[in-house]
Amino acid sequence: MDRGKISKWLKYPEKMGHKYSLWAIYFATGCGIMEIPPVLTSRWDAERFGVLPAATPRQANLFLITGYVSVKTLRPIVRTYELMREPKYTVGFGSCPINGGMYWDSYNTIKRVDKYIPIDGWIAGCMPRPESIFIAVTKLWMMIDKGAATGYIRYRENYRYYRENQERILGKLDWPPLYPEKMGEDNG
Amino acid sequence: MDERELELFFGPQHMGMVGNFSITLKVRGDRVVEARANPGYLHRGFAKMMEYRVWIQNFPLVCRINVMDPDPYELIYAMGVEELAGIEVPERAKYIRTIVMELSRLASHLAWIWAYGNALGFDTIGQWSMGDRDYIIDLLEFLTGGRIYHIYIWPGGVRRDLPDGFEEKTLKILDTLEGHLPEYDDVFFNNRLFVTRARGVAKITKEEAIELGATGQVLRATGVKMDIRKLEPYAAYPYLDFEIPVREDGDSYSRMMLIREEMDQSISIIRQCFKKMPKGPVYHRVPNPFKWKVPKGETYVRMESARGELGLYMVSTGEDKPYRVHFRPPSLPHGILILEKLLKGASIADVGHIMMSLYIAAPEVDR
Amino acid sequence: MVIKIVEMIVSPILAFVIGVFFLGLSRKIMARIHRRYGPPITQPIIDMIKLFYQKSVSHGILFDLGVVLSLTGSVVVILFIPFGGMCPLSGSGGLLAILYLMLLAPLGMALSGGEGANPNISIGISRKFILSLGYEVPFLFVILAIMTHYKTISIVEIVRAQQGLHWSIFSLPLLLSAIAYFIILPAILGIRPFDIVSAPQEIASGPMVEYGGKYLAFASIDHALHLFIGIALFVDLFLGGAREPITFFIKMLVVFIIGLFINAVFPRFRIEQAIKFLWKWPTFFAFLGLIVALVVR
Amino acid sequence: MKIMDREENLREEILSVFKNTEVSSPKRKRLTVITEKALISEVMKFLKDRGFKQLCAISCIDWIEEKEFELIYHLSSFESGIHAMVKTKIDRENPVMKSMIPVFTNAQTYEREIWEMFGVQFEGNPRLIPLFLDRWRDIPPFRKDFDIREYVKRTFDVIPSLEEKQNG
Amino acid sequence: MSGKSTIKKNGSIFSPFKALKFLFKKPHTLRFPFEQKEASPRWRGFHLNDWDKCTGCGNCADICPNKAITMVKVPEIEAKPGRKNERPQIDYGRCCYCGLCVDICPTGSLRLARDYIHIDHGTKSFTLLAKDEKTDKEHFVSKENYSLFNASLAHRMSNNEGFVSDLEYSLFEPERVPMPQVPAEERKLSFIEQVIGYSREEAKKEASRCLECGLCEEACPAHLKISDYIRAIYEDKPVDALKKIYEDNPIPSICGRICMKPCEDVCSIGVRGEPLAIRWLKRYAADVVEDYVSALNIKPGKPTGKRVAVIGAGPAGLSVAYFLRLKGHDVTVFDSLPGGGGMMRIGPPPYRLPVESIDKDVNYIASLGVEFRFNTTIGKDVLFEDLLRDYDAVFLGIGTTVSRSTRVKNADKAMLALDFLKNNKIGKGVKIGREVIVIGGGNVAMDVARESIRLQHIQYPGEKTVTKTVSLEDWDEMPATKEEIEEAKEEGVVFNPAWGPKEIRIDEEGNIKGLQCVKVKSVFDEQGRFHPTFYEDKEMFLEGDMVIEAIGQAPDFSFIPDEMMKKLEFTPRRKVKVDENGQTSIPKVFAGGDIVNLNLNAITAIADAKVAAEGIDKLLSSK
Repeated sequence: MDRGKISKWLKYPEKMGHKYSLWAIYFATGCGIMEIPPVLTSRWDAERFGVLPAATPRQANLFLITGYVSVKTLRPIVRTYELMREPKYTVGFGSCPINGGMYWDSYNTIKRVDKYIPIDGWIAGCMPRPESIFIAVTKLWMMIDKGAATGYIRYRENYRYYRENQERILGKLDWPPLYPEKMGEDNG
Repeated sequence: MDERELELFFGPQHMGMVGNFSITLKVRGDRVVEARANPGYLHRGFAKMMEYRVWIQNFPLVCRINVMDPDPYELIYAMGVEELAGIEVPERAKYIRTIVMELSRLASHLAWIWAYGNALGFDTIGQWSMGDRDYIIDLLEFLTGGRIYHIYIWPGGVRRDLPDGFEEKTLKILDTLEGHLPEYDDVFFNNRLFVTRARGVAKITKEEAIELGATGQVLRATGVKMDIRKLEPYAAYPYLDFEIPVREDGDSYSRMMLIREEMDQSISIIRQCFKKMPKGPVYHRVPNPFKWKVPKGETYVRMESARGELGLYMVSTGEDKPYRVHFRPPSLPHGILILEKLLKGASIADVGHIMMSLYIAAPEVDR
Repeated sequence: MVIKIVEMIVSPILAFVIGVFFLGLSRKIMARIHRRYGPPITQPIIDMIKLFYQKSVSHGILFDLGVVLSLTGSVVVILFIPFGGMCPLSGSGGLLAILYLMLLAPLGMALSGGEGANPNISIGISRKFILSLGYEVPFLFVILAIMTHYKTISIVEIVRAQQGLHWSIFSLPLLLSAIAYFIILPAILGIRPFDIVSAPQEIASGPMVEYGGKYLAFASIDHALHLFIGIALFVDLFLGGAREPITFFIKMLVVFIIGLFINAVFPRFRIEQAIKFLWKWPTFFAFLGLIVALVVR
Repeated sequence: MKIMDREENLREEILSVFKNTEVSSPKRKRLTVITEKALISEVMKFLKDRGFKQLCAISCIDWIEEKEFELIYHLSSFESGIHAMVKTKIDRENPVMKSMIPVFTNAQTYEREIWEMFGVQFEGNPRLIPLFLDRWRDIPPFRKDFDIREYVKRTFDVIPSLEEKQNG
Repeated sequence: MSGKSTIKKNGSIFSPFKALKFLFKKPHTLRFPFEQKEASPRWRGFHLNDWDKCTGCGNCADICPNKAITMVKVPEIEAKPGRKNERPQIDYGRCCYCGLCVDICPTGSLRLARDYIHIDHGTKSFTLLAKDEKTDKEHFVSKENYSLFNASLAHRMSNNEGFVSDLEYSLFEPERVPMPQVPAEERKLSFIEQVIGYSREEAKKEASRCLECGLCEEACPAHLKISDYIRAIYEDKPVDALKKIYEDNPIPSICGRICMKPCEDVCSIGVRGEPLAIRWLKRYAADVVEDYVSALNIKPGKPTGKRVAVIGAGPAGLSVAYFLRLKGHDVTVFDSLPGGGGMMRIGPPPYRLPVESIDKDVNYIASLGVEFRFNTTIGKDVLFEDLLRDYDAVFLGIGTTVSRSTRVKNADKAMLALDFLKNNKIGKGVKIGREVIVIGGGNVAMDVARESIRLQHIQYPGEKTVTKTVSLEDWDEMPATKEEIEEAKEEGVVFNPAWGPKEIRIDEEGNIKGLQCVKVKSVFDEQGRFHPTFYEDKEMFLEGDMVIEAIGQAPDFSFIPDEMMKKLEFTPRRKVKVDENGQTSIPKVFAGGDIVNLNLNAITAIADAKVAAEGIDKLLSSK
């Protein structure tokens, strides 16, 4: 942990700020959420790492896709993700977002979440233990440090692809594209 | 005051919401005019998925229905299969099942105190109860090898015998917990602000509760002494001595107090189980999973989960897979009609804790 | 004159530092009560740095203006508050100016909130006004009592009058006022049990729903300044202020920690309960204080 | 033993009132009533008067080979502790059933679920709107002729991942 | 209300302040990662798989509710019967860590570890072949070198087992349904069939143990569809089971009794438990169906007009006849014995294989239109040359019909095993001695010894009689099956392993006095060839009045004319050489069974016969 290094703060305040102040959006997309309260509360105390639950997507910069994503949940997830301010990071929790997990043959769950929104990191487990979540946070720090947590850039660059996939599952989305310029690029 | 009517989405992305659930509120000023529960964010179609899996493959699946209180689902599925297939469960396994049930109930109640405190904007109690819940999760992990999904109670008994030192460890943790509960009382349950916030809020009468399908704390808070553990005892409950706490008011406060009082009972039940538990086998082997065909028949089994009556209606046509499985989760009636009824006319500030007081687990509503 | 200008620059910065320190400390102390360790004490600054570097989206000129307005209001109020012998605008205005300027903050909030199209915002703002209705009355009584007691509207005068150990709380009428003020302090600061305005679990942090990035950073700065104002005012009015900053700071710390304890052990009021409560106990104490002050005079 | 009597009594009572009805008690505290579609709300009212105050659930089974849906109304009595199942079968091609809301208010939710999952129409239910699913376009998913695995293949698996898309 | 809860009715303003005492207490937070909590001993984390133990049976892939496990071919593992070269690959984007795969794993090779941390920015690394520290030294590091921050599927702690298999709680049943048998005390008094056979319930129960992994099918020389017929037996459809068996094996009644069951040796349940009783289940299917003709409803193929002669009505001959008949050819089977079965008819004693069972199979094949000419010796009654001329193809399934002799001094006084067995089973019977010495340690020797015991009991009831065996091999090398040895012991056969016969001593009248033996040093030389060496100084004398030699058999090719015999090629191990169609070096002549393969058992003969039948059919249809 280089949180205490003043020199680094002066050199890269942006990176350091994003690293040590991860505000997670409070959105229980699936059963993985059950490990979040213990992580945030007294036994594990994620606040030591600057991880906090944020009340609204505008204030958050970390999105935990906690477990399976049903079709109905995908809509608010996309909406919430688009509302978040850049830079924003997403972490997929457990098996289900990776490849369907337990619900690989369910008609109402999304099998691979990274087809619809970009994911910066995946945590194995069903569900991941608090330890895994902490290690994931440190890995995310490393990624931010190296500039590798670029999911939001990927989203911007391939917005058309993501938007098409979202509409394929959800039907026409009832909000305007986040990056309209990316949508028009190929059309014109 | 502002008298415009606004439409407000309470959830699914909302700090006051525990679980992926949504309520559409029509509000005028600070009052809810109309509430529409909007579940389905966690719908996975368990009943359908189970029709595609052989009997034993369903056993890791069912517990996923309710993440907060998974063990009752394992037990009820095991009970259903055992009844259809005519399997006798060893005595010791029954006691172990009871212990797991009560530990799960404790964990669920503690988590719910967190949720309720959170809804009131009171995080101190939540921090404590969630922290204490972790010790119970540790116990369950020690016993079953899983933190949240234990996959432990399976048709024919339980999956492994108690590990060495489990009893001492459990009793120690129960002692600690029992030491902490009076502190909970001091800080939360006796907190004047909690009492004023919760008392008299979201009242439901006995008749309404029965009519709308309420079970569990919601029903018991209206004065009906209804608990499947007494009504139709299963596992080791017939051999145990415990009480069913009942309150008369039917409000948010009573429901929360019942949760608190049930925790005392759970602790005492676990202690009794350890005292009375016989030695012997814990698993009656079922046929090999690829060949297991459960005889033709249907069954309705029910039990008392942390939230109320959990029912399972299961039909087998003599194949290696169930033909139809239908869970009757306690949260479904609570989460839609009762919630909508109680929210009507409530203050926005109370929406969260009314929902929490109804003990609604969103994944259970959706299945 | 130079000193005044330096003070005018230094005191908001100092207020900010102390406010942020209190925010960090509060998280640390709360964590202890929660039986955990909590974040490092610098965490609020880290959060603010992050927020400044986040991409922020404006919802229109009023949105921006509102944020600036409430922040300016807070900064100006700070200039009126004596801080351990340092008071940039001591001569002019005093209490009345503070009273007036403190209304700016909710106004700014309302201004920027009206721009965001979220129902939570309007609910939050209406709550804010209702709540301020609740605490303005006792606050007014408190201020009046003090003014009556010391026969001045200058805070500097009031502080001077309390020198030695002639603290206001040691005289009966002002003790009542102090209690009243202490009770409404959380309401003024918008912290529990009166955090009805933001109430993340009810209306998703209310007026701040649409705030992100810089706006949220400004809002947190504003919050830190408010924290400073509220407590500094209490110290100045009732605890005799201080000549040098250190004593003043220690007094503030004591007030803050006691206030924090209340914050830690109570859930949130419902809005009408809050109003009821505010109009009952603090108003009663404040009114009684005023009467006594009038009578004693 | 007293409760066993009650089950027997109920059985005889029901049989004496309703025709075309079978009543059995497969085990203790269980009562199965099989009746015809038209009689069902009468039977439910009758049972409600006899202590079965709560409608626990409504199950539906798709007997695809018999071309029938079977509806099972689960009633529960808190006094005697008996759980009663009232069953009836309806046509699968044109599944229409009278709503049970006049007898039990909370039938609304259960009927909504069955309407959504099986496509059974309940006449008189004012709120037949989607409960769990989001803009479902296929046949009701719990019907036996709906193959989830095939559906998953053709809906979710065909979407290319970003890498696949970029590599063509 | 409970006495324990300290609830006050209206609450209090001041009691909440008791929370402040925690301000000065040590928090109970676990300061991860600086303080760590170990996962519980039963933790279900990532998979471990012992590649040496794993048989690649694929049960884990079948049981996985999420299809997270796929069996992947691993080229570096050599595939052999009972060990596929496939190993489970686990997709952690699917796995739910339920551990069903562990509970079903018959070998116990698959376990779950206590490590569980894997975090990556891509999804590819979430799929991997399960290994353990034995096979994967690179990725499993010792506790000292393990770092939590590097923890992933590629950096795991060794010796970190969590949830492991426990036979007591396994999903399969490790114990076999005991086969009802006549107890040794009773059975040794007569020739009644020792094994009683499963009842319907027992058969179903035993069949229910089968995991359908298919290892047995690969190990079976004839590749019977074992999983299928066991499933049919489980589903209580013995006729379907029999039909499945008849696809590959036309003599279920015989095989169901005396098969050497290579399948059971590789049965995955047999790794830790008792293998599935595949043979007994086949026997159950064969026995429970009374009338094959109406039940099986197999029709011979469209007549082709081609004629095939089969010499020898043993398993190979019968099978060839059956398969060719199904293809529509006319088949004539010649045998010198009065009935079908060949070596089966004379070899296995009646307590193992009653003649009626043989006839059941033979009669069924006959009912399909196969012509049997029993009591017909080729070379004597019918000339081999004539067969070659009259028929379109000839199949040699003559088996090994001549017993070998030890050729020690006075060996001519001893009796040969086959003669003994044949006379006893279908001939006029044998006068047994009171003290019998059987030379040999194979299954034939066991048969002889156990028959001898029975004969002694019948012929000398109540008297003291002894049967002993002498074998070159020691206990662990003895070629007879363990089962046979055990049963022989139960019945009272005395064993003298690791002794070689030196001389049969006779008295003046020419009666046998006993056997002089010499201690064996080793049986095989370094290359593994049979080359016994002895301690010349260690000798022993076994008393006895009868010696039976059961040390092996050889085929009898005397019916083949010399010039043709010269053309017949042999392998280095003195077996008839056949090509991939089963054809010998003589055109039109095919061969199979014991004269071709080294296994000397019925099921291999059937496998040969299947090949030869295909070959003959190819030859005939090409003409």
